[in-house]
Amino acid sequence: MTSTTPPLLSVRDLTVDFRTRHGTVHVLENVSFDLAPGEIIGIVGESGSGKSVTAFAIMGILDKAARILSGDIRFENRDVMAMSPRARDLWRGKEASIIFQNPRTALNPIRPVGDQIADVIARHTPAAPAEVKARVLQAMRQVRIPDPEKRMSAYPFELSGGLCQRIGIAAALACEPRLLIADEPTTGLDVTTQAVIMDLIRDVARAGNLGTVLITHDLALASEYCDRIVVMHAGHVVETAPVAELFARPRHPYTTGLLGSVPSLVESVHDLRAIPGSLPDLRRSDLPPCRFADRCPRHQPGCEAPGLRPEPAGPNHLVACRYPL
Amino acid sequence: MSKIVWRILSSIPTLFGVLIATFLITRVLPGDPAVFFASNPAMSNEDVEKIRVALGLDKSLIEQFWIYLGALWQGDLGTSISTGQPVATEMLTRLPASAELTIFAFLLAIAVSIPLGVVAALKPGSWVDQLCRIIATLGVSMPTFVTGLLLIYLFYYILGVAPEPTGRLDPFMFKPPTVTGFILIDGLIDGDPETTWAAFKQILLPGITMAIFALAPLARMTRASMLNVLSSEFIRTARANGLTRRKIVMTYAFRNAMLPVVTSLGMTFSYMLGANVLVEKVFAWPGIGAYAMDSLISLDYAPLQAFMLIMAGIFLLVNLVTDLLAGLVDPRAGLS
Amino acid sequence: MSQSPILCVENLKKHFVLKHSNALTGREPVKLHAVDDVSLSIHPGEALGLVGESGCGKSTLSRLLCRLVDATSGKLFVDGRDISAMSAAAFSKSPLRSDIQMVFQDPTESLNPRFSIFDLIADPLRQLKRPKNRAEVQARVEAAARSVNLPLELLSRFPHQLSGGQKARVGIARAMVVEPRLLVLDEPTSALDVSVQATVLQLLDKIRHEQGVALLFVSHDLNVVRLLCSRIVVMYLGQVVESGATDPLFHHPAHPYTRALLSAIPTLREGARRERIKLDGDPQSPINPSGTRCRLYGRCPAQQALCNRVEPELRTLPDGRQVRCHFADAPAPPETAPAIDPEITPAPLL
Amino acid sequence: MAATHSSTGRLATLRYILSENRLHQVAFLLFALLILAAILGPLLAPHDPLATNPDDALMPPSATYWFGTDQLGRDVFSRVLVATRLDMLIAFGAVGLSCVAGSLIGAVLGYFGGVLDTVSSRFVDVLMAFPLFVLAMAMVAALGNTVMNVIYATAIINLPFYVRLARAEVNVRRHMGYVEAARVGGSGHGRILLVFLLPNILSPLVIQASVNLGWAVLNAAGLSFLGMGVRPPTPEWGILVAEGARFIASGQWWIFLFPGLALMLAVFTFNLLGDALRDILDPRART
Repeated sequence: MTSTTPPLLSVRDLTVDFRTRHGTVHVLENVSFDLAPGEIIGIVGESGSGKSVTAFAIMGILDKAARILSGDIRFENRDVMAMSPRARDLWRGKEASIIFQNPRTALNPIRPVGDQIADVIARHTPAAPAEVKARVLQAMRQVRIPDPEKRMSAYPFELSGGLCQRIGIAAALACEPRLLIADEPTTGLDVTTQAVIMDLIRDVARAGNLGTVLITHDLALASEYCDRIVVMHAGHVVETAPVAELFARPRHPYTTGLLGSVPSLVESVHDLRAIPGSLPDLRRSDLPPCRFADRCPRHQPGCEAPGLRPEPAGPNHLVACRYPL
Repeated sequence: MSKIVWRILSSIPTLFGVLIATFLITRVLPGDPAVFFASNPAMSNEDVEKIRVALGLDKSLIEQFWIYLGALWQGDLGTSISTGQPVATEMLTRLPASAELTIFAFLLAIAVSIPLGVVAALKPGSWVDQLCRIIATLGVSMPTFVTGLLLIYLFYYILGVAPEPTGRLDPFMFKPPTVTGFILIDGLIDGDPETTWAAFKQILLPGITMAIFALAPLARMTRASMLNVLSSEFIRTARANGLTRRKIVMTYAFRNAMLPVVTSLGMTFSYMLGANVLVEKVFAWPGIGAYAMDSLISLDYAPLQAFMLIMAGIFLLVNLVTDLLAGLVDPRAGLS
Repeated sequence: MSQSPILCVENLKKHFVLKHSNALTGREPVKLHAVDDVSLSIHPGEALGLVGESGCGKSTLSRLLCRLVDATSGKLFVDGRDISAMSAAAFSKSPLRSDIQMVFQDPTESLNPRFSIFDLIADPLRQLKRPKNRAEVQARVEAAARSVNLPLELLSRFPHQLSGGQKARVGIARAMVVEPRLLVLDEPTSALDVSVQATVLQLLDKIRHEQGVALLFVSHDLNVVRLLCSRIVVMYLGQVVESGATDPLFHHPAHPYTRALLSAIPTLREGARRERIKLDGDPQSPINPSGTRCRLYGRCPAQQALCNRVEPELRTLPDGRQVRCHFADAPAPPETAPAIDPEITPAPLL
Repeated sequence: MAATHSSTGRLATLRYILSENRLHQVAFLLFALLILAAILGPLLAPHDPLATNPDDALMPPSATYWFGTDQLGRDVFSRVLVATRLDMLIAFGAVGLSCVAGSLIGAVLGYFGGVLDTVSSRFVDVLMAFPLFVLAMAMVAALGNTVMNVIYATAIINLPFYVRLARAEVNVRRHMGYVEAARVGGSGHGRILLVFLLPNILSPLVIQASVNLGWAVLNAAGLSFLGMGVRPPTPEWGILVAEGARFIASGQWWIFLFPGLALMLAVFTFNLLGDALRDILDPRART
């Protein structure tokens, strides 16, 4: 987790555009972060901050409308974007896996869930049907699905949301990947189920020494499960720091704003601090170097100067602000 | 299992409604059949009345309906006034002609439209996609009778490669003994591939005419459904798990995309049954559509009534089959 | 609390009939017990929080209280007046309609896309208050907009031109324009980002204190409710399992479900982190629930044999709190949960 | 982001979509041409569509007779052009009737549900069980061979589509937030249906109607092709094709081809228009 360990995943200067009917949306700009083996990091941001796009870009499953303009994604020092489509297919699901939000719709509605896990196993580690079946059961047991023999022939609509998400996790982990991306894995689930699923993800990640990226809008959730947090705003990484450091000494005005608006962190409604304004229109061609400038209480003329980059602001702490707190 | 039974039972009220409707349609059509039958000026009012009694037209509507149902139960579809033949017999000789044409066209349409729609959806914006769009838009815009006439003009009159559009078989050829009623098949059973070939040449133009008509909506729906499924979240999951494109397309996308298409096949078949009337007229095809048309013009209602009933019956049957088929593919329907 | 409550319900039930009884097969009717025997009251100016997870019946209850749907049984009093016999349709024509207003969950879906913001706010005013002239409408709509900090130039726009937070404020202004005495809020912030949620919560608190309107705040998020409400009602599978003043309930939850709910909430505060109480297993089905078993049985970490035989009653603890649990005032439950009684079948998989 | 939309957003989007998509431009252009031909047809026709001229019978297309002449020497171009008005009249009449009646019925059924809804759905099922074209034939035969009856028959067979569509759309929306908000705001059922629900299901109905116009034209022409409905010598595309069909075997292709093409063009236009409207009005279909 220190900078001396070679990273499992390294993302550098990832810039992505979406071409839509209403113009080009500048979704990501120069997004960079590292993930060490066995580390759990949280990518936190409000809707429209580009967290999911970052995940999809790493996995290579972006929509057709998206264009990766620049950037470098390395997995164990291999250039992921330079892989052939076939090599990348073999990489996905085998070495790097992702689980999605909406566990029910993320599964094929008319295929038994066991078969869906078996498809992944058969693809990456072909084996005799009996062997595949045994491994499906093992994968289901690993995510603590009760009565897996019975459950494997069930269809997604017959299972609860929490169980569907466990199936998704089982499929993602079936081939023992070294990178797991969890994209809002508990959105739409009840809090009690959320706690169970998040505990499960943390346990399997720790047990398998998985490098894990947890994508969430919930700062409190990220703080409980992650080692380090990457805060995103409007397609920029604005701050990166270990959890304790980030909460003790937030440096970016957006991070402090976010911390001030989390209900569980304050004692009364009067302590809430809302962030004024809203996200800038990402279709603008003249987006400022700091996309938070318009909402920022510390905004100064110097903010308009080009070339804003995350700079070290403490041990393992990066902040993209010219006038940090 | 009980759901299958339930689904079959649930078409009974519709069937009963169809029976009432066919019964009523001929009762509200203008021209008392008895008056038509007795249009001989020498006949007196009493003679007309006798015929009315003979035809059962003096009874109340409900009584007439019961009589109608009773006759149907016996397989009696009434008697044609213009030919004096039992309608059931005439229908039986003509139904295979219509069925052969419709099924031929239906299979042709499915064989072309579904691969076309799938390929178009897999490569949006490609030439196949453009072709699919053009065929889909042009296809629904082609009135069957104009398509038929165009094909006749091109392939029969100009190029001379198609036989004269006069029915199922060249008048100088012998019909093979009837086994299935489908000449294409009966010819083969008879060990006479030449007859089958001749019948095939006859059926090709009307078959294509009807297939074009059915092809367009099917291709369009296949493409739309496939595109819809391909953009769904579970396809993204499959991609993220590194499954092969072949596996994603065949096991994950295609089966899901076919669900709405299969359900709509019944509707498409129904449209084709309706279009039958026009196509049979253009190609002088001796089917039930042409028969119904002739009887409508000569105010001969029994054949028309039988025709409507058979059509609706086939429609209900086809819908039942497609529903059960879709239910077998889709576990959510709870049929398996 | 000496005043009489604005709204009071007694033994309210809402059962949705999924399948009617069949005399031929002798089948009992299949009913979904969305709300089962709920009693509560809301006093003027009070903020009451209604908390529970999806499917617990809190949305149905809020619709019952708003008179959007008719109850299966139970009594409803507005200002002490029994309106149980008045149907939802009749209620919407009565003068009482403007006393109870509602703010809906999804700010986008709850605004008619074809109306301008002005017309959206003016519509209930025109229907319920019969204003004398256009100037009065104009004045009252603008006053409502100002009270929710909605810039007046937005009034001529259409919903799709507004941000999520602005739409949420339009929803509140629309409810406030007829000067209600009770505002029922059905997860009003669940579709919003946290930074926007903060402004809406503060706005609601301001409205309550400045205009004296009572709030019934329905949410799945105990932390949000905690900030706004003085009293909290926790629901599980159609029943109230615990209710009481916010602070004691939050700091010393009596019901195992409340404890599990609180412990599941992720929190940033080191001191507030609780030991996780897990609810394992699937919940019981809300369809034809057994009347002789606690509804949390099968998931409860503190369950005992009695819980499978006798459904607990809602009873009042010495501190005034109400709890539906046999062992609520017993000491903290043992660390290891007793084995689940093998005789009881877990909720069906389907 | 949405807040930056100007109030002319919808118009601007329309202009954008039109400028982006050639096919949409073609659709609107062809539609305008059809309407113009329907209105001005009789004024623009170079010859009297009914005037016979035995000397010029069966002339192939030429500078005088652009589409040639038929067996009585009538100008095919003028006949095809003048027929536009009648065919459009039938199409718009039938679609207008079925759309208004069908969506009102469907909206009421979808909103209230209940026994009436169940019974009506069964009724629609029965209607749909018949091949619709054959049903139209039977109805025209029953009611008599007039233009009005062709319109009624076409309207009735199209009715189920609007009933089903409106019913489904209302059913989806009747528990949506804005409808419940209207109820809390003191609106009764009638006002909710008319002011809140119907305007919001207009888009799918308009799309359905424009596609339906094509079916209606096909249906009317098919009926007259079979000798039902409109009768000769009134110029109508279906009749013109039927008359021309007799001369295929002798090589006079122009008599059937040009009205056939006109018919195709009209249906093609309505289908293109339907696609264009779907693109513009239905945000879900946008890519």
